[in-house]
Amino acid sequence: MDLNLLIGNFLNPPILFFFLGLLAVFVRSDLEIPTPIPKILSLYLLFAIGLKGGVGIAASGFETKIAVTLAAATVMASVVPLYAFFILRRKLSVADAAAIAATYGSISAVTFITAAAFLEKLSLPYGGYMVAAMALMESPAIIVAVLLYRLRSSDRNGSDFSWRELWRDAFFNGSVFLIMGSLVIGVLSGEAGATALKPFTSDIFTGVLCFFLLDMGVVAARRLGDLKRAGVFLTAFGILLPVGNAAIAIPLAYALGLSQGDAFLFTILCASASYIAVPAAMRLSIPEANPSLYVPMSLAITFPFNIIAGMPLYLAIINRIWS
Amino acid sequence: MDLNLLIGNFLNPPILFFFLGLLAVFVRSDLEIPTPIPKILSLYLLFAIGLKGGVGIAASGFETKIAVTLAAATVMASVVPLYAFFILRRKLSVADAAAIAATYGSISAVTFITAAAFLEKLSLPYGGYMVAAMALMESPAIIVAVLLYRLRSSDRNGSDFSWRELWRDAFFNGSVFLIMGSLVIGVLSGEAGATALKPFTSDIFTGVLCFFLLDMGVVAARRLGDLKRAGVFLTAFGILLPVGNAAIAIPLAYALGLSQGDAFLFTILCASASYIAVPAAMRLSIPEANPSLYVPMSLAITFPFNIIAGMPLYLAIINRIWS
Amino acid sequence: MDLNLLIGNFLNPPILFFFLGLLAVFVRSDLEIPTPIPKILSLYLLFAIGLKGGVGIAASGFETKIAVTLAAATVMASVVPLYAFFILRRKLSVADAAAIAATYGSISAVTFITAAAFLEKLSLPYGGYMVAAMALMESPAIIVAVLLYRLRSSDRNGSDFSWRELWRDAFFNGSVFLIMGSLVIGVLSGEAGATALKPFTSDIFTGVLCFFLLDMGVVAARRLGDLKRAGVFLTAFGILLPVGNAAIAIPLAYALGLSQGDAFLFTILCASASYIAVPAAMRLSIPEANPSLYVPMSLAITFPFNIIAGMPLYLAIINRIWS
Amino acid sequence: MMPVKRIEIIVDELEVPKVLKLLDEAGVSGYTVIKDATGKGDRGLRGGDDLTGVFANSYIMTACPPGEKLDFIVEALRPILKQRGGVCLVSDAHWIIH
Amino acid sequence: MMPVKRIEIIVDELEVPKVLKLLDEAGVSGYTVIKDATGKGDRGLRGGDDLTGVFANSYIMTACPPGEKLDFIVEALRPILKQRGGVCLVSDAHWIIH
Amino acid sequence: MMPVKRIEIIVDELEVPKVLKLLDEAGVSGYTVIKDATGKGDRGLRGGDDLTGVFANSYIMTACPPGEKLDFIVEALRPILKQRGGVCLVSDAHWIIH
Ligand SMILES: Nc1ncnc2c1ncn2[C@@H]1O[C@H](COP(=O)(O)O)[C@@H](O)[C@H]1O
Ligand SMILES: Nc1ncnc2c1ncn2[C@@H]1O[C@H](COP(=O)(O)O)[C@@H](O)[C@H]1O
Ligand SMILES: Nc1ncnc2c1ncn2[C@@H]1O[C@H](COP(=O)(O)O)[C@@H](O)[C@H]1O
Ligand code: NA
Ligand code: NA
Ligand code: NA
Repeated sequence: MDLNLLIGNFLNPPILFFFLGLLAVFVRSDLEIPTPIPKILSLYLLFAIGLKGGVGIAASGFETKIAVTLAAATVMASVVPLYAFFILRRKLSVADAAAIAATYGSISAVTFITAAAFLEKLSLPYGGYMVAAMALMESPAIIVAVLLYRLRSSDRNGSDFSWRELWRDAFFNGSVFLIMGSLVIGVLSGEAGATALKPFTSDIFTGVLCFFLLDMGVVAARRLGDLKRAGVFLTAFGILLPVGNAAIAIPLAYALGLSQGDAFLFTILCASASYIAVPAAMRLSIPEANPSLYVPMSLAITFPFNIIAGMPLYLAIINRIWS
Repeated sequence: MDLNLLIGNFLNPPILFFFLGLLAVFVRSDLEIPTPIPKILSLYLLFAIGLKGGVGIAASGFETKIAVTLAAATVMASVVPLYAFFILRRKLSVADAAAIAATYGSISAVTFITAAAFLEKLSLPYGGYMVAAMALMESPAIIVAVLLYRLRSSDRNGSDFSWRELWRDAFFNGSVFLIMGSLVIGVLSGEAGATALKPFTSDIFTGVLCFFLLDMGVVAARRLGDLKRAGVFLTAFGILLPVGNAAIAIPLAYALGLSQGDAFLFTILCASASYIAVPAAMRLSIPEANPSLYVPMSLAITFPFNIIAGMPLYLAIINRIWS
Repeated sequence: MDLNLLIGNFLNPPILFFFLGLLAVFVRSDLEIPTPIPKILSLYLLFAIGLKGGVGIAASGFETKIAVTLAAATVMASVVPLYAFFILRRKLSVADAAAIAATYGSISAVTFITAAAFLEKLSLPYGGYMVAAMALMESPAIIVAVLLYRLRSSDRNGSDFSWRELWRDAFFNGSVFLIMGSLVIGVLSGEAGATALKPFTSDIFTGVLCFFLLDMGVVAARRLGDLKRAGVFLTAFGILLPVGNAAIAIPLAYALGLSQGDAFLFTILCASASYIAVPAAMRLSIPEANPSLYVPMSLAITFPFNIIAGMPLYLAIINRIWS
Repeated sequence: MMPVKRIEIIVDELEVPKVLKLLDEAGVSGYTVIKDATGKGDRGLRGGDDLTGVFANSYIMTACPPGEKLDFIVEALRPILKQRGGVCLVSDAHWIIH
Repeated sequence: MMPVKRIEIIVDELEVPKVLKLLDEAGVSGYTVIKDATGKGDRGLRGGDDLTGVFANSYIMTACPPGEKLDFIVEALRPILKQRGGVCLVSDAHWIIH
Repeated sequence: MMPVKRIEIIVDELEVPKVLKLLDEAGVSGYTVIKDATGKGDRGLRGGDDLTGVFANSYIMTACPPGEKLDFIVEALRPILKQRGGVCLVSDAHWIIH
């Protein structure tokens, strides 16, 4: 059945369009989604998933189990960058190690969304509060990484550094803010709002996701070149760390008594790496770090790995354990 | 029940997203809808509302009552700028008074659209011809204001002024033209066209409106700063004039025997102020006027007031009188 | 009944919005769809039609009749530019003749899409493989025309010419690549994918098409001015060649035993002229050719002619012959 | 390489048609326009963030030979800039004649 | 026409607020920003193709009278350019006073 | 501040890859590209209003030290400008070395 999952996922339109995007670059086609369309598509996806999550919470209500899960999510998001940092320090400068640690400690909303679509395709249910978990997991890694950086690095170019700004970049950057906001609005407007918005937020969702992943494929392929600089160590890191995170997340989810769907999303969150919120924050608070390392790693290695091989793999394991 | 209306409106996703946009600026988040997306969203809204109206007219047919309502709408749109001008003249230059008068004499399509969505949420019906009323009310105020300006102002910089251009800016500017055009197309294509377009023009409408109001919130909040320049007088004007217009519009609507839904839309039209068609026209034909006055007034005071407090207020009063 | 077809087509919202776009320019309205929106709308249309076609093929399966049709399509796409070239040579330079020949040998996806929407409005069925035919017909004319140009023209500015690049421009340019890719994805993901994507690819399709044709109208009207340069000969060519191609395509389609819907689409493909893929390719491989000739011809003459008069005309004839 | 004057004009998006008309009248050989230039000046911040074009700038650049044309353009622009705001810079450049 | 220095700055989209703050502090009369400038430099290709703004440039232009302001700006920019990359060009121009 | 030549090139969006390749060959330290520049020239109006890129311009700017590089670029550009149209301006500037 693992194989079926793999193939089933592979034949999923969003994944296929991601491949089409990769292919476009390899055959040197001039296909591209012009700016600022990718930006607005990603805002749409955050908007839609946020509302869905909020409506889900409004429906399910708020139990202690939810609180525990959210706490666990926050903890994972703060611990992952710690051990990631020390692994990376073996080969990299403090700045680069910290920035990459933040990247992998935080999450990728699009990976989460693709995973959620994958679940819906398999009609496995998941709790709306997992979206809240996602939102909560975006920021802690940024703070942790900057702390590590400033503790360990000699040159702190303190001149233009400000904790207030970092705080804002971490918690109020556009994507975090929009997910959180839509989530709250979803909770407030509840069923009534949901039905009014369903055609926009649910029905056309998969289609927009396909379009967005087409662009992601193009961008990822373009960034592949930078990986030469990254080298074997970082390439391996980009695959092994997610698997490692998953290996921690799955038992933890089991211990927390999460449903299969929720456990899967929790795992994918821990395994995913950020390429929207974190790079922007790192660029501003750890300028010494080289974006041509941390962006292509998450975008051109970890993201494809997770949505192609990771998702079916994690779910297969979860199915084994839960059943 | 007034309170229910207020809360019901307040918990309406579009309104909530408007607040989210305001909040984004206050917490200094970098959330924003990149240009030219807001432009295309507003074109979509005009396109959709125009078609809806046209289909509505095609269904209801054209009675004399409609003609009377349209006439009343045009009259209001020409009278409001007159008394607005003389009120404003007490404190402002001819140019500024004329430009602000035009702003408040004309209408805000987005306010109208938000009001229509509000009615649909309450499942109160309204006539498609109200969209025609909206389209008719956009332009007269522009002409009236420029007339006042040119009669009263010494420096007419007649050099580069042309009535033909003014006429075109007033009646053929993009938004007026698109509403009118979509309206006519709605009438021509009727039921058949309606069903083919429904998923695009109706189903996803609320969602797009939410997105657009999110941006409106951001823009409004950014413009709030300019209000210092506007001062108390203009800030009060931005709230009291709409209420005054409503106080004239409601009895008038009653006298015309409009349904509650139509009366509500008629009122909101008179109470709303333009921030798309008029500012562009004023900039070109009354360059002396300061856009940092008339734009923030309609965008950051009158628009929020109308959609948050105005709509439930006007509807509550109408419900009282009609029942 | 011909007349009914004509009127029925004329009252079709997409066509009406094309007229609205034309009108906007004639009345000098400032209505326009800001870049890059038209680009993304056209990508959406290719994306949607490609998927539809693929799903259609997956459903119908692949028979020899399909292979024969695709072969015929490819042949037509290679023969049309040949005779077009020799007709054009009477009045034009080798470069211009070759570029225009390519334009008319290739196809217009939007014309095809409008024709497909027209069929759906009349609920006449068509085979998904016609989309494959469209994709196949985009490129051959480019190759043929460049061959003719390089055989006949003295100055070959061989310096910066490369067949590899030409090949890529012909077969991997964005639009061809996206249709082909979506088609394959449609085949792979089949029914399951189709249902997930239907709201995005089918339900809102007509609405998006209206929006796109509104822009096409604006652009076409703007380019009308260039036609002065084109003169009577090319203007006539822009109408008569499509009719001539249709006169060849219809009997051929009959001989191939195509259904009415398929025959109609086959005809419209032969009659249509490219204004996306070909102009870009010509600009690069036949720089001497004047884009102010071949772009306005296909955009401002042939496209409007086909969607307004051509479609009902061709279908009426087909109905006569088939019944 | 021909010495030319490089004229840069930054004005309201809404003023652009007027300025281009003026350049055509001056008989310049051409011009380049970049829309959506945001900025700040005497009339305050100009986000490109509005639907009206009232607060959006455009950047216009034209290269023309020194002499009458230039003077004509400059004199014709002054009143517009005075009344509607905006900026006009003139600098020296060389045009690669082809 | 008043002689001015034309300062062009090309930096990360993310750095723009910092640079503009700096220009305001320097007391320039205004500036113009063109977003979405792509390019290539020491830090490699900068497609405008990403969602982060990390690889997107913005183009900033300001005209200011020669002298202290200019020096202040240049000196204040140096460290930013040094640390974050980017380019700053200064050229001569004349401002049409209105 | 290092004296440099500021080269501005305005060509078809479609020609941009070719021009950038050329600049790379010339070994410039970098360049900046602004897409969607509309304009008017010998080849008539260039709205950015089409789907083909045939009628859209791009603006390319590069700063390079005077001397051979410059001459190489200018000579290599001439045929392209001649055949495909477009404009190339060269002006003087100073680069803030960081
Ligand atoms: N000193 C300056 N340098 C560069 N651009 C400027 C300068 N002053 C004004 N601008 C531009 O010209 C526009 C209009 O200026 P103003 O009319 O002074 O508000 C501003 O929004 C800026 O984009
Ligand atoms: N020689 C140059 N001429 C023009 N623009 C340049 C040049 N070098 C760098 N740039 C621009 O400055 C940005 C940042 O440069 P860098 O920090 O060197 O990567 C590049 O992406 C280019 O847009
Ligand atoms: N004198 C000029 N000043 C500024 N830009 C120009 C000038 N002439 C041409 N251009 C630009 O170069 C593009 C191509 O020019 P052309 O090949 O002459 O049509 C035009 O669309 C303009 O954007
Ligand atoms: Na993670
Ligand atoms: Na009003
Ligand atoms: Na054809």
